[in-house]
Amino acid sequence: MIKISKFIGPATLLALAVAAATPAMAKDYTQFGIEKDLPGTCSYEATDAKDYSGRSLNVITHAIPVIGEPTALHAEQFAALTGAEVNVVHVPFGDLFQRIMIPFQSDQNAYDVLFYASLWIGDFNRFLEPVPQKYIDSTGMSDVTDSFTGVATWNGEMIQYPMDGDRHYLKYRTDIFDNAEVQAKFLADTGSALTVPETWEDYNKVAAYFNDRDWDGDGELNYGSAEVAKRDDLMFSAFISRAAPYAKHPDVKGGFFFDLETMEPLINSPGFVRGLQLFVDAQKSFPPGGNNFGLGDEIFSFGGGQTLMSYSWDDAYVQANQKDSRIRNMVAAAPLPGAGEVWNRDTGTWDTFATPNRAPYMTWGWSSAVSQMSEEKEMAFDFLCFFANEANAKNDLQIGRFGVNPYRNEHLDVDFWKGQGWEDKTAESYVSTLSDMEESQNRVFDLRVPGVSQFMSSMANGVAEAMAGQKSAQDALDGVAKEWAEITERIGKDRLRAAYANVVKLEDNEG
Amino acid sequence: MLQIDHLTTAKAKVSLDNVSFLFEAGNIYTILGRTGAGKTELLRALMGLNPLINGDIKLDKENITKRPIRDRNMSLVYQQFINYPHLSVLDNVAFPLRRQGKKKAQAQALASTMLTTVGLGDFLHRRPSQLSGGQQQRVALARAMVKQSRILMLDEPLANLDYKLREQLREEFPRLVADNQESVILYTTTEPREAMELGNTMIVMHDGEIIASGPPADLFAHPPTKDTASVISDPPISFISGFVRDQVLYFGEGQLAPSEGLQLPPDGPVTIALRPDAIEPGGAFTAKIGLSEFSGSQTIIHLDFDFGRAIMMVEGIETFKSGDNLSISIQAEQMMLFAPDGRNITLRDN
Amino acid sequence: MNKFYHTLKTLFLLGWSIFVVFPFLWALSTSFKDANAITSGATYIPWVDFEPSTQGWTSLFTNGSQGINIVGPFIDSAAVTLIASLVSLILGTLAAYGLSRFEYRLGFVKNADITFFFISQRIMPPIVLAIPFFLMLKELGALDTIFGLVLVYVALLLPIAVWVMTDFFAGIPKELDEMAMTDGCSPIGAFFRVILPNSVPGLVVAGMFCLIFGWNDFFFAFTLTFTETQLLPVSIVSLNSSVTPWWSLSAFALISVAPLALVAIVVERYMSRGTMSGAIR
Amino acid sequence: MLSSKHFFLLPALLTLVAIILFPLLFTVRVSFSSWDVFQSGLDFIGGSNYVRVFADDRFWQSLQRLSLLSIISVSLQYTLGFALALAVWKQVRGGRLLRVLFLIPMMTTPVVMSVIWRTVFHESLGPVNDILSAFGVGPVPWLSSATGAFISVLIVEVWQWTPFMFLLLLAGLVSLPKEPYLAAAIDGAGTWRTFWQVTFPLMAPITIGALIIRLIEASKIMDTVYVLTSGGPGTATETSSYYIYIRGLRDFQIGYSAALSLVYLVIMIISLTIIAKLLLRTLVGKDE
Amino acid sequence: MAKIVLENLGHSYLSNPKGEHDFALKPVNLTWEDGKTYALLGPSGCGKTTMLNIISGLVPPSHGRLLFDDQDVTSVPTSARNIAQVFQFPVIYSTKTVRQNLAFPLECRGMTPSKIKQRVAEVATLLDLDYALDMPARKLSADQKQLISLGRGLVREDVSAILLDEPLTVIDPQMKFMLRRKLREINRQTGMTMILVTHDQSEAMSFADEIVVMKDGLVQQSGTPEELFSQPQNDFVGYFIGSPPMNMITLEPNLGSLSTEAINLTKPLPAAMPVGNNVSIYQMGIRPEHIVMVDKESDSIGKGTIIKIEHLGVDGVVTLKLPTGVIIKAKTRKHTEMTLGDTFGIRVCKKNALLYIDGTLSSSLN
Repeated sequence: MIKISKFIGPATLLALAVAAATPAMAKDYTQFGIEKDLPGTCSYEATDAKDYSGRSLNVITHAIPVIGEPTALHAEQFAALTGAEVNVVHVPFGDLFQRIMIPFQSDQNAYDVLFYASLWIGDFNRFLEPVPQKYIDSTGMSDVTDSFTGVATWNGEMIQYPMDGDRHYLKYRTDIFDNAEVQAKFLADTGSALTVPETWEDYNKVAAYFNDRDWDGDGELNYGSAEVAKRDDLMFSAFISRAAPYAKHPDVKGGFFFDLETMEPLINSPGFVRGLQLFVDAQKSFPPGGNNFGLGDEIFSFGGGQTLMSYSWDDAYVQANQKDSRIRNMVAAAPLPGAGEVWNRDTGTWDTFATPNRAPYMTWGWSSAVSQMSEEKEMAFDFLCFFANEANAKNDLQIGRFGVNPYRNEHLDVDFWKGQGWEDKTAESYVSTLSDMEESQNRVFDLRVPGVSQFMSSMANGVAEAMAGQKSAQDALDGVAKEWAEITERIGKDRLRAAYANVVKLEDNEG
Repeated sequence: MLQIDHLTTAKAKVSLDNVSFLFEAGNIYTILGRTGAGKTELLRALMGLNPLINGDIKLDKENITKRPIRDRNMSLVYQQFINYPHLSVLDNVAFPLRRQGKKKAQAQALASTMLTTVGLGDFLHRRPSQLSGGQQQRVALARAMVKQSRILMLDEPLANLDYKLREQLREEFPRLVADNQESVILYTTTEPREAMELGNTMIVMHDGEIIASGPPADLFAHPPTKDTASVISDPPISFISGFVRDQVLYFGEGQLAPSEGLQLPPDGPVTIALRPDAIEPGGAFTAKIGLSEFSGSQTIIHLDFDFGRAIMMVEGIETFKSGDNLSISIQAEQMMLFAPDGRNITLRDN
Repeated sequence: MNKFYHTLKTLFLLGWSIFVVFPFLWALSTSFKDANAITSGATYIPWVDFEPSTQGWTSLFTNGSQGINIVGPFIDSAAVTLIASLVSLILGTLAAYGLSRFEYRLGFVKNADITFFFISQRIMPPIVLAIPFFLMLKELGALDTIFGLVLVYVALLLPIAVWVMTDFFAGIPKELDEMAMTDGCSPIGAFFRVILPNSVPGLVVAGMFCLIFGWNDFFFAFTLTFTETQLLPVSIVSLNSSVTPWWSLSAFALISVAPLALVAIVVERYMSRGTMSGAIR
Repeated sequence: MLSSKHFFLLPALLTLVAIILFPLLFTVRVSFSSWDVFQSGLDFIGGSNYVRVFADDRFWQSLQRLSLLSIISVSLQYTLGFALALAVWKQVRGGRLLRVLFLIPMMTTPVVMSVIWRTVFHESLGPVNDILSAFGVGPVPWLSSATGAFISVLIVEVWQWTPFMFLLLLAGLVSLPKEPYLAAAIDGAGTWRTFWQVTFPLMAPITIGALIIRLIEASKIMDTVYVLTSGGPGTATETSSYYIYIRGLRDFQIGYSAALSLVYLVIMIISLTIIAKLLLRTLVGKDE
Repeated sequence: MAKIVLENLGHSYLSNPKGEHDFALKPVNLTWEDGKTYALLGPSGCGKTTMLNIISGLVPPSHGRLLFDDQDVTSVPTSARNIAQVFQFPVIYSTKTVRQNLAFPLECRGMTPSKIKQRVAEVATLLDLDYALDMPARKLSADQKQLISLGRGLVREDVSAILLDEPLTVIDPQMKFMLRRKLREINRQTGMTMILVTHDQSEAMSFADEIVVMKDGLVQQSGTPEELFSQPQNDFVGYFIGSPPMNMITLEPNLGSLSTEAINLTKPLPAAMPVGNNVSIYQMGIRPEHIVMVDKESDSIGKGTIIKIEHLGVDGVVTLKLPTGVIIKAKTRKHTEMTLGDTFGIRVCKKNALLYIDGTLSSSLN
């Protein structure tokens, strides 16, 4: 019911009226909250020139604020610039899939524009409109990094409109790790030096050491690790991050979750089991209630200064570095911990690595698309193009709660982040961590196949059972593998293989 | 004239079983019977409230068995004081007139007159809940009578009232229904005194059947069956088992030869019915006094004989001591005999 | 009443009152917090424990990007709830009256079975119905409309109205309607002229239950709408993002509870008069 | 009479049938199809969804959990609601205010209040553990341990729905006759005996109605679990409807979830009927 | 068992009663002896229920004291008063059997099981309920349920009095008769004081050794049934006791005596005439039962024509119209032999014609 064009506050309305009435002076768009309009295919100026009055656009997006808030903001701007009516509905993550899927499956043209998690491409691809060439050629699109162009592509065709970049990486507190006193004490207590964890074993050890102590001296207890562990939240992503280095052997090709040839699930292979075991062990370093943390809790916990380390999306990092944050510039980024031993399924052995094996998880992020059923496809793509224009993207990156993260090459610029008030280490470690992931040859991608929710929900359930102590790690994952086989059976191996090949191509760096 | 033929209702705890009767206009019929005898069911069946599985109802020769309730031209007063809680007393009584299509003013004028007749002229604008029980029942009565319907039925209308109020309304009753000369009035009650006092014709019901009917005095004097006799008197008639052999009536150790007042049936078992006035103090029989109690000017004495219990009623207030023995006589003229099948087999000379 | 018992009772009432009020007080306090006030552990009293902020409240009346505007959803919610409650109440009252006064028979199906059929609708978990309802409303072109939601809510609320009113009518002596019929009303007339005017307590209770269950439904409001029609519970979950704005949620919760708190006052009034006896059984 | 009796029943009956019949029949049809996220439409796969239901341990466990949860929560609601109703039945100072107050939770939207409760139970940032720690207790793993999560869900359910019981029972209490109480006092019965011998039997019909209605509603518990624990930790608070929800709308296995729903529906109707009969027999002593 | 004394006992539901009419029960002194039967009789709203509630302890009286065996129990709670009560509508413990119902008061008092068993057996025999002991109490008929209520009082050996609050209302007339007798027998056998509240004068007369007639919160007269019948203290008692009510014939002061043209019967004029304008009303009260109808030719104090005959069974009520238009009622057993329009002579024994001045029995002049 958020009808932007109808419920606009009087003041804004006046400002917009002035803006619309005086196109000659319209080079200044600062009343929209941006620093300045940046040139580009879908710049404010370019969009301003379009007239969609009397037409309307239905948009479904995530709940406020993550993605939901920028959607609403840009919808409001787009409406003001073009005269269109833009209706935005905000849906919590857990229900976003079905809210999009039900109309799709019942041929109901409910939404023109969709914002959703990129991994659902396997299910949605049949219902999405390919991005027209003129938008692929747009200034914004050409600068999108290869990873995220890849994520948006299905069978060689771009059907998602990239507007966010996501990956998991490690976040830690520099005021502890770089503190000489703490380092000395750690050495004395454990016999090893305090370094940023290189492996998940290290991570657990450091987390355990710093758990349940008031190491920042604010009178409240602090904890070791904040992780997303709530079953139906995004816990499956956390698990993949943890398991990837043990299960993704740089020399083994042909599938991470499945063996692409046989389509046998690999989810209960020793690599995954090791990852799960470490996840289970890590629970003792969680804050109280930590094993029921959703992403929001994790952000509050690490971003609020409660915990020493965390890994997942950028949100907590940005939150920690907000202007009013108590721990601003006391955090740094690093690649996800790796593994000293990696399971090699070709040989059936554990291979030892001198330099820990890293397997960066290019986890799903937000993406957008236009429905095939839409009767306003042109306006829909214009809106997405406007949403992701240079000025908006830069603006959105700066606001932590928006959940928009670097996905263009120009975003990976230390100076830009320093310009936001980030200090050297905070900005540099961030940019280098992100850039390095782009370079990696051992990346892991989401299982972007039809029925991905079923696979992930089954996996999350198994992981949750192990975490809750209901089953051992091996038993839990055996159960998951069995269910995966059943799901595979229902979907059909060939159909699944065809979809999974898209993912394997990216992982094996053939894309 | 209301004629009912073979009325039968579906089997239930209490149901009508093949009831036929002819009711004449201008008469008051009191229907006497115990709780569960079928009195209420009969009224409800006439009204159309209880479905019939057999039988016909004819009003002035016209068969109205299937006619909707609202067109039956009957009214019914319930035992519970039921009025429309949401309407004033005046509107309560005007309600049926309004349904007949009368204008509001006219209906209210008629209602107001009727309410004055029943003595509620000062309470027109109260709600029924603000009245006493007796007054509420007067409202119900007024509402039933104001329609001047062909059949006016009253289902134990006084049962829930105070004793003296009951007495007073009974006294007033003939005057209250004086306007309904053309109607058949049916009045049910469990009290024999009330039934005898109010009705021209008394009908006795038992187990869903009409077992006797006639002028109250005749029925009282000659109840045709034992079931009738058992409900028709207050204080109740006492029953004693006995038998006749060789023209002598034996009961316990007592025996009685036929006399002027009473002839005896052929040999066989009989039930002897003793009215409260059939026993008098002084005489050949000996009884133990179980209890004596006053009732107004009379004294009711519960007697224990060797052959059973009986009740004697003597005029005046006299004190008898419980446990004492008393010699009494039994008046053959007041005695009745019933056959084992319940038939009245009393034979008298006159 | 001995002293021990009295003390026990007072403590129990006190304890329960605190339990009842606690989440509201917490929400009230939280609605004036900001991120810093929340992440630093539990705080309670503004100015003492934390610096109050009004962003939770202002966001409810601001548009678009800065928050969610609850005025529209509030009106939609009220419209759907009121219309559906009214329709359910009318249909339910008629049916309940019929079930309490007449005998129905359809093969082996009797009154009790029909009543059970009505009430059994509540046993159905909403998930069962989500997709079929979606398809049905799609065929009717009623998706994302107030009409469509009213239709679904009627199915949801009708059993409640039937349940309450059947019990209520069972408490009204059937002699009352019989009397009306002998006084010249048709069965339908008897219902409207006599029974209905005397059913206000039952209607109030049934109406109240309909309002509560209608107002508070989340699932169908969520599944069967897109953008045009949006109900209050749905707009609150649109705040349930991965970063939850506790302050807006709290303010929102307090606002959405307010209208039904008024209902509580009405209900209490009827209850203490004892007029509800028979209305609930 | 024939037509008017239908005038009353038919509008509601037909409306309900019209609204509910299609969804119901459709669900039956769908349950024989393999409608899934990757395959929309009604093919026919026989009873294989049902075969799967009977082998689905997670479903049967969720049903057990649901029984446990709804029986415990409804019993608690009944006991507490009755106690509260008894406590404010007779004159109490501020009685009216208390009555209004006690009613309010049932007026609130479960999904909204669950969000608030989630913040209340937040183990490090919420007030409950903070207050408990002042007494040296805790931190209690409200949402992160199986028992804790179960208890949290119980607490929220009790908070939300005890008022419903309170309302029904208090309305019943105020309409009770006085004489039996006087008789009990004369017989020398104390508070406890009076309750069990007088109040409780007199309230039996209301008790049955209230318990059944609450059991029906409680068995659908969904919003609370959804917001509070998402069925976790592990599957500790996963109830049947939540499980069906996951299968149906998260996994989008429409065909399978339809089969689950119908099996669930049949089980619920049968067990509620049995419970109702049992209650009727034990509380009212009706033989049928 | 106890003597019950009402000492200046009165009650007003108002906190600060201003006058007489504010009292639901006007202060009264009464003494009830142990072991007798009493009835509180009056129309609804007369205060009889208030009095009963005061005795049972449900209502604390605003004035006066209540003594059980000279002990002040005014503020003793119901449970400690050792009374038993039977209510208008049967009160039973519906979940219990008859046996458990009867045992309940003893269980509450912590009596030993063997003693309970013995008492229950005794009482069941007394009430003829042996056969029903193991039946669920709720399945019994209304009159049996009333017996159970009574039995719960009887099992206790410490009962001071059994209060009966219109216990026969819901009972069929025929059963009423039996139950009433049962109550009397129990009173005789156990010697328990019983107090019956009723609006039915015949019930009160037949049940009670002594009746308290009440109206508007005021005790009108208290005495034996015989006294109430033959010497009603005022016109209300004359009206309320007896059916049909007492005939009241207005008398005029005439030549030093009070007389009427209707019948030939006079009463002496009271010595002290009322002062001022207050003209007193003089009436002669004659019970219908005391009017003897004789042949119109015989010696009589007046003649009347029959205008109505009510047939009540054994006896009947005959309404006579005297030549002056005064209407009187007579009760007779010969009604069946009479017809409307017949003229009869009337005789009344002088002692049965009572003088009432302003509605109050003038005891000195009768």
